[in-house]
Amino acid sequence: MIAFLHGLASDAMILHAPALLVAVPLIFSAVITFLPSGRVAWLVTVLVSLFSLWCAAILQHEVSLNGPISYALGGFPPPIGIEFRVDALNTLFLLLVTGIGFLAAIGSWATVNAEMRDTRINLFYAAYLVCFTGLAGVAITNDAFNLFVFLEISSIATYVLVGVGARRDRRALPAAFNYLIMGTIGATFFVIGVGFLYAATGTLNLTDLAARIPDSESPRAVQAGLAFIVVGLGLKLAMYPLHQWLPNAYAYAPSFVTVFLSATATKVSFYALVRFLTYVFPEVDAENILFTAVFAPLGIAAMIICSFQAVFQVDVRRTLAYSSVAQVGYMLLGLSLATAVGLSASLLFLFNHALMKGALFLALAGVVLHYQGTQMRDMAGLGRQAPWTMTAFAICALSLIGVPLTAGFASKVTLLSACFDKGWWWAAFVIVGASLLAVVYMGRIIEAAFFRAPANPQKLRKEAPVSLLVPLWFLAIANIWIGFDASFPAGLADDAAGAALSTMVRP
Amino acid sequence: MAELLETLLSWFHVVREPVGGVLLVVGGLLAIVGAVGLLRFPDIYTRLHATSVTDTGAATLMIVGMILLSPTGWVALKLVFIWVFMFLANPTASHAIANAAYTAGMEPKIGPSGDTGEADR
Amino acid sequence: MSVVNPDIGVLLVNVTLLALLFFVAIAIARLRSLFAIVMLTGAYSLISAMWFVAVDAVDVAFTEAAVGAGVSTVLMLGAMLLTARTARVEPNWKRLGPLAVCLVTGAVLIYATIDLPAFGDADSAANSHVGAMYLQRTAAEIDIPNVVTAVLASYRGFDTLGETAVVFAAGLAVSLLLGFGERSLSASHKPARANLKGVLVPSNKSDHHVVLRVVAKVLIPIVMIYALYVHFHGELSAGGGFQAGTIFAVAIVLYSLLFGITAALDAFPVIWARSIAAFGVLLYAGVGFWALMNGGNYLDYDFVLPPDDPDYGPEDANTWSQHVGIILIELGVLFAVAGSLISIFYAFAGRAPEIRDEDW
Amino acid sequence: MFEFIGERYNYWMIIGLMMIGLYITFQSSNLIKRLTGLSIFQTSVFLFYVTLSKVNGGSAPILFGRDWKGQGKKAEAEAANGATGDAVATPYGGDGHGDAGAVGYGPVDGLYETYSNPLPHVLILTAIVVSVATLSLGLALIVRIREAYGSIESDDVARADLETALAEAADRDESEATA
Repeated sequence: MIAFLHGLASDAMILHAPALLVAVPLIFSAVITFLPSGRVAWLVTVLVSLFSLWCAAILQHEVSLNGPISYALGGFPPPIGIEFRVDALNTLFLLLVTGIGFLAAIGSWATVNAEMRDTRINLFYAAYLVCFTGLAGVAITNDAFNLFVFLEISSIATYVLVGVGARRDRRALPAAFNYLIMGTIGATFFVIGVGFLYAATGTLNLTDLAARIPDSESPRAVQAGLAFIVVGLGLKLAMYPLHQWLPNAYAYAPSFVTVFLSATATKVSFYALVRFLTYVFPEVDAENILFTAVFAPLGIAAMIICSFQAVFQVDVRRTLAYSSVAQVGYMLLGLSLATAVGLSASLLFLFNHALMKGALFLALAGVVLHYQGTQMRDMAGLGRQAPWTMTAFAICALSLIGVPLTAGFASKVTLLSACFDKGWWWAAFVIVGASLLAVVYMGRIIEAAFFRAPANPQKLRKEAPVSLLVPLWFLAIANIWIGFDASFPAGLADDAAGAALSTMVRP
Repeated sequence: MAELLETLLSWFHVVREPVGGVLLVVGGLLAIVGAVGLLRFPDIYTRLHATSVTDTGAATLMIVGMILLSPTGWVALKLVFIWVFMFLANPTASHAIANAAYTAGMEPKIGPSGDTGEADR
Repeated sequence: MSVVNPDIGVLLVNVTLLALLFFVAIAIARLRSLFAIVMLTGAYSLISAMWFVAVDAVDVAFTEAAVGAGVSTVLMLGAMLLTARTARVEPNWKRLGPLAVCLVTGAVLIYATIDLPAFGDADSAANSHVGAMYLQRTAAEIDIPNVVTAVLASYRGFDTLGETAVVFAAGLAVSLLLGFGERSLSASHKPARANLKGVLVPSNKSDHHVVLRVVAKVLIPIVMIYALYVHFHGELSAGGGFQAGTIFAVAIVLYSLLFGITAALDAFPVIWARSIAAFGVLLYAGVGFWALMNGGNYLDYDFVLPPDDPDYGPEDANTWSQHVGIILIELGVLFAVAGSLISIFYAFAGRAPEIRDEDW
Repeated sequence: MFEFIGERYNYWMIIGLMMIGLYITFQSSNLIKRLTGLSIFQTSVFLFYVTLSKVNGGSAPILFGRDWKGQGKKAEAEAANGATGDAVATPYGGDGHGDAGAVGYGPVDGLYETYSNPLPHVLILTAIVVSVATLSLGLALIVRIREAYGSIESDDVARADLETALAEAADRDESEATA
C-alpha cells in the first residue's frame, strides 16, 4: 500500500516531501482562519492531514529504499542551516502522527460541532492544525533548537485545545493552566540542556553534536546538558513523577482533542528522548546508569502505581488517562533494557498503544455525544444502547489488557521476551502484574457497559454518527489485524530500533 | 566671515570631546538628584515633580552631550529625533500620572513635613 | 593566560546590572501586591535589556525591551485588572519543598559551569564554530551588515517561520479563550464609579484626558512610522520584524487606551487584526513555497528572484534575491506579530471587567 | 582562584536568578505570581545564552568599518583593485587586525574587527517571543479561571474542584441507592 502511494508522487514531490509535510499544515492553519463555515474548515483539515500522511508514506518508502534522507532548509548545508533528517526511527513516528491525525480528523466533525461554539469552530481547527504541525516538526527536525521551537508550537496549541474544553466542564481551565506551567518548565529545562550542549560543542545540528561531543573540552557541561534534556523531555513525556498534569488535561479536554493527544503528544516526546539518547550522546552506552537507575525504576513505578490509581477512578476518561501514564512506564522499561530487541519492543508497544488509546477515546467521544456523562454509572448498559461504538470499545479494551490475538498481546509478548532476553526476569513479573491491574480497571468498564441494566432506560438507541464509526472501526480492526500478524508495525519498529542503535555504542 | 567660521569650526572640534563628557556627567548627576527627590519627598505630587523635571532635564543634557560626541552626522540627527520624541512624551506621562492621582482622589500633604509631627497630632 | 576581561568598565557595568536584577527578582519573590509584582517584572525585563546592550546583543536588547518590558507588562496589567489585586500570604512550610528543588537544580547548574568556557573567551567552542562561520559568510552570501538578521531570516529562516507560527498560535489561542472583545461593543458605556473620596468620576467618555489625547494624536503616527523604519532598517542595524510588529501593536494599544476600546475597534477592527496575523504566516510560508516552485529548497531565498547578473554560476550567491526574500519574510513577521498582539490586546480589553468594586 | 571566579562569576549570578524564578513558580499559589516566576526563569535562561556569545573587546555582530563596504560585489571589486584602502575610519580606533589591548582576542579570520557571536542572539530572539506567547496564553487562562471560579489562588481552585468531585460522588451514591 505504501509503495502504491509512493508511486503516485512526482519526483519533485518526493524530493521536497520532508518540507511539505510540515509546511502545508502550517499554511492551511492560516488559511482556515479566513474560512467562514466550520464544515469547510473540517474538510480542509481532513484533506491536509491526508496530504501529510501521503508525505509520510513517501518518506517511509524512500527511507526503506535508500537510507536516511537529509533535507537542507533554506539551501544552506547542515551545520550552517537547519536540516531535516529522516531515517527509519523518524518515519515510524511520522506515520503515527499523520495517520492518527487523519483518522481523528475524519471522526471529529460530530464531536467538535457538538462541543464548540459555531463561531469558533474554524479557529479550533486552525489550532488543531498548528498542533499537528508542531508534532510532525518535532518528529522530523535534526536541529536541537528547531526541535524546541516545534515543541513550543505543539505545546501552545495543546494548552488552548485543552483549555477550550471549559465550555463543558470548568475544570478544564485549571487543568490547562497546570499543563502550561509544567510544560513550559519542561521546555525551558530542555533549552537549558541545549544551551549547555551548544556551550560545549558550538553547534546545534544533532549529527554535528554527535560528532563533536566526544572531543569537547567541557564534559561536565555535556553531562549536565544530558540531565536537563532528560528531565525536560521527561516532563513533556509524562514520565512517572512528572506526570501530574496528564490525567486532568486528558480528562477535561474536548473529547476530540483527547483522541489526538493521547495517541501522539507524549509519543513524540518519547521519540525526542530516544533520538537524543541513542543518536546525539554516543557515549551513553548500555551500561549507562541512566538506563538502569532512572528509566527502569521510574518505568516500573509508573506501571504499578498508575495502574493502581486507574482502578479507583470514577470518571472513565481519568481511568484511561492514568492507564496512558502506566503505558508510558512500559515503554520506558523497554527503553531501559538498552538492547536492540528492547528498543524495538518499546517502539512496537508505543505504536500499538497509540492505536488502542486513540480508538478508546474515539469511542468515548461517540458516547459523550449523546449521553453526556462519562462517569462509571453513565456507562451502565451502553452495550445495548450503542452497540457499534461499545463493541469497538470492548475490542480495544481487550487489546489494552493484552488478550491473545490482539495488538496489545503482540506488544506485551515482545516486551516480555526482550526482558527475558536481557535476563530481567523480575521485570517480566512486573509486566504481568500491571496487566492484571489493567484487567481490573478495563474489565470494570466493560462489565458496566455490557452486563448491567441501562441507567436511564427511556433513552432510545442512539448510535454515534457514521463519520465517527468509520475511523473507530478502522482502528479496532487494525488492533485485531496486528494481533494476527504484527509484521507491519513490528517491521517498522525493528528498522527504527536498528537505525537508532546503529549509532549507539554496542554493550 | 569665512575665517571666523573656520576658527569657530576648529575651536568646536577641539572643545567637542570635553564638553560632551561634562554634559554627560552633569546629566547623570541631575538624574541622581531626581532619584534622591523621589525617595525623600512625602507624597506623590512632590515626588512626581522631582522625577519628571529632572528626568526630562537630565535626558536632554545627556542627549546634547551625545550629539557632541557622535562620530557621524547621521547619529546626531537620530539623537535629535529621540530628543524631540522624548520631549513630547515625558511631560505628558507625568501629566497622566498626576491626573490619575487627582481623579483617584489622593490628597497632597499640606503642613510641615517633619516626619515626627503628623503621627500624634 | 587569563581570559578575564581586562576592561574594568564593562566588568563593573555587568556586575551592577546583574546585582540590580537580583534585587528586583528577590523583591518579586517577597511581594504580595500584584500591581508591584507586575511593575517589577517590567523593570526586570528592562534591566535585562540594558544588560543585553552591555554584552553587545543589541537585537536581543531591542526585542526584550519592546516585547518583554512593553507588551507583556500591558498584558499583565490587563489581566490583573480583570482578576485580583493582592496575592494571599503563603504558609511557611510551603516554602521548603520548592526551595529544596531549586537548590538541587542550582547545584547541578553550578556543577556544569565548572568547565564551561570563560566569560568573553573569543576562541571558546561556541564562538569559534558555527557562530564564526556566519560572520565570515554573511558579507559574501547575503550581503547585509546586520549578521543577526541574516542568520535569523536566511540561514535559520525555518526557526523564524516556527516563531511566526508560535505568535500566530498565541493570537489564535487567546481569541479562542477570550473572544474578540464583543462584550466591549455591547457594554459601550461603563457606569461612573465613585473614587476614594466618594466623588462620582465619569468613566472613559469624559474629556479630562484632553492633554493626553492631543499629544497622542501627535505621537501615534510617529510611532507607526518608527515601526516601519525599524522593519526596513532591520538589515543595516538592530531591528526587524518582531520589534516592528510589537511597536505597531503598541501604537494601536496606546490609541485604544486613550480614546476607549470602542473607538479603537472602529479604527482598527478585530477582523483586520486576525486576518493580518493569518496573512503574515501565509506570506512567510508562501515565500518558502515560491522558492520551492523556482527549484530551490524550501525557504531558499536564492531562488526568490531570477539571478541579476547573466554569468550566475551555482557557487556565487544571488544576493539581490536574498535581500528581497529577507524583506518579504520580515514583512510577514511584522504582520503576524502586529496582528496577533493586537487581537490578544482586544481579547483582554474587550473582556468587560467582571471584578466587584470592593476589589478595586 | 580570582581568575577562576573572574571568568565564571557571570554564570553563577545568572544561575541564581534562574533559581529565584523557579522558586517563585513553585512556591506561590497565586496564579499571576506563578506566571511572573516563569517569565523571570525564562528571561534568566536568555541571559545565560547571551553570556556564551560575548567576546572580549568585540562589538555587536553588525559588520562595520573595513569588513563592510556596501554592496558585497562592489566591495570585492574595490578590494580587488585596492582602490580606496582604508576609506572608512573605524570609530573604535585601532587598525582592525587585533587591538593590542584586548587580551585573549582571537579575530575571526577574514574579518578585521572582532564581533560577538550572532547565533545565540538569533536563538534568544525566537525564545523571547515564545515566552511572551506562553505568558499571554497563561494570562488568558487566568482571566477565564477567575470568571469560572471567582478566585485566582490555586488553593481555592483546587478546593472548588474537590467540592464538585464530592458533590458528584454524593449524588452518585444517592442515585445508586434509589436504583
